[in-house]
Amino acid sequence: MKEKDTDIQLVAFGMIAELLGGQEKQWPLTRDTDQLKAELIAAFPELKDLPFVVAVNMEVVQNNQPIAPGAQVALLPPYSGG
Amino acid sequence: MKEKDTDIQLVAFGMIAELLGGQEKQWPLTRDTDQLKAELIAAFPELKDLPFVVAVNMEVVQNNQPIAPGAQVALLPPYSGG
Amino acid sequence: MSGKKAKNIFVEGPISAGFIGESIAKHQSKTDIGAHAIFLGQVRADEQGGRTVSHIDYTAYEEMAMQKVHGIREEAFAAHPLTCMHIYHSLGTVRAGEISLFVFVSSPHRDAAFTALREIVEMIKADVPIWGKEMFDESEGTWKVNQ
Amino acid sequence: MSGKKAKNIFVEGPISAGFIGESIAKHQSKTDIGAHAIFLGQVRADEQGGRTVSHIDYTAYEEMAMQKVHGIREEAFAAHPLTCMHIYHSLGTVRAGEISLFVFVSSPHRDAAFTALREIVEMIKADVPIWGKEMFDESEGTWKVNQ
Repeated sequence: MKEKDTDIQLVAFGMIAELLGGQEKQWPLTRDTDQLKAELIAAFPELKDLPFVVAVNMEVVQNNQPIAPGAQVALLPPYSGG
Repeated sequence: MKEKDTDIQLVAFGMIAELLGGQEKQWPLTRDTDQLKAELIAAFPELKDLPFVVAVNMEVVQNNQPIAPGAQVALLPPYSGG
Repeated sequence: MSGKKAKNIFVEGPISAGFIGESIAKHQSKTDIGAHAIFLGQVRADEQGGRTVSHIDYTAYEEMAMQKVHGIREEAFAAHPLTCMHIYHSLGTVRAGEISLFVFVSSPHRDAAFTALREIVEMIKADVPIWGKEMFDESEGTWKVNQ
Repeated sequence: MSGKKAKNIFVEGPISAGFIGESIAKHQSKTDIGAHAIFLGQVRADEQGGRTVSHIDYTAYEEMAMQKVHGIREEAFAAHPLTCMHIYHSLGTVRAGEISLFVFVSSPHRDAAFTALREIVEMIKADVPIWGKEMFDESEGTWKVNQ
């Protein structure tokens, strides 16, 4: 699935997946989650108004966190299971 | 079922029914529940050591209560449904 | 006696898993329900002095029990926004591993269902005149007491 | 990813009443159980701006969801004396009146079952990455948000 080891695997769910036009995307490696968010908002301006959290390798990021090459980074809108 | 209107219908359950030798009994009318308890203990001395409450016409008696002719008086050991 | 119409809650013998499943299925037409909460009391094979409980024999002061359950229902519906409530209890023999109590509460949202379910079960244990005698495979038994 | 063995909780489509009944029946051999507590989440036909929800389409971040549920299981077993616990959630289409969440907790005595059930359901709602899109008979839908 990975095209380059220096990419990150971006996965999006719910309304974020709809906005990004798909659940999975390759994205060029960025330094940390704050920088990634800035890049995503630049590419998809509507993201600014949508509530979501970022998870790196399935752990939700509280503040900012570095991103390693090949990491799986998920964009998670508010949960609504149950 | 009633033999005389001046009797009370005594119903007993659980271990009290076993002690009295049956679930239903006619009993001569007595003034109140305290007197009834004294009469029952005189007739069945083991009752003294068994925990039970008295209900008159399906209402549990808190202290002492008069008994009207024809009343249904129940002897209820601790509940254990469920 | 007091003119209340009290529904029969008693089932002869154990309450089957199939009956519970059917009861759940019947609620699919009630599309305002968002949450069901269910309690099932099951007979335990407790050990007592080296003997193991094989079954419980249940008896009840049926008329008073149904009146008490009617009061519990009214109280729960007054206190919580419930859509429906079903209560069943066994009479007679229920073997270890079988179900003797089935309480089923439904509401639009989960909070009411959780809170009502627990309150109802506690009230049934405390206020409804039902007795269970724990039996061993030998004939003797001992009377349970609710905690 | 972290080496944990996480059990699959997902069911394609609704959870049937028959499946729930069978799940209850399987516990009759566990004669140390005295109390079962069950929560069922059912899809409501809510009205929104004059339109009525006909079904919910569920999606999940499955691998993370299973890890989260595994953590919830371990926490509940550590905190309460439980005999067993089963959790199922739907993926895909679940119509109004059908069941999308089934949580089943069993213990020797009722307190642990009640308390654990409620804690587990709250943790599932708060921490497990599952999304439901409420759909109308027309094609458009709106994303639910847990409260």
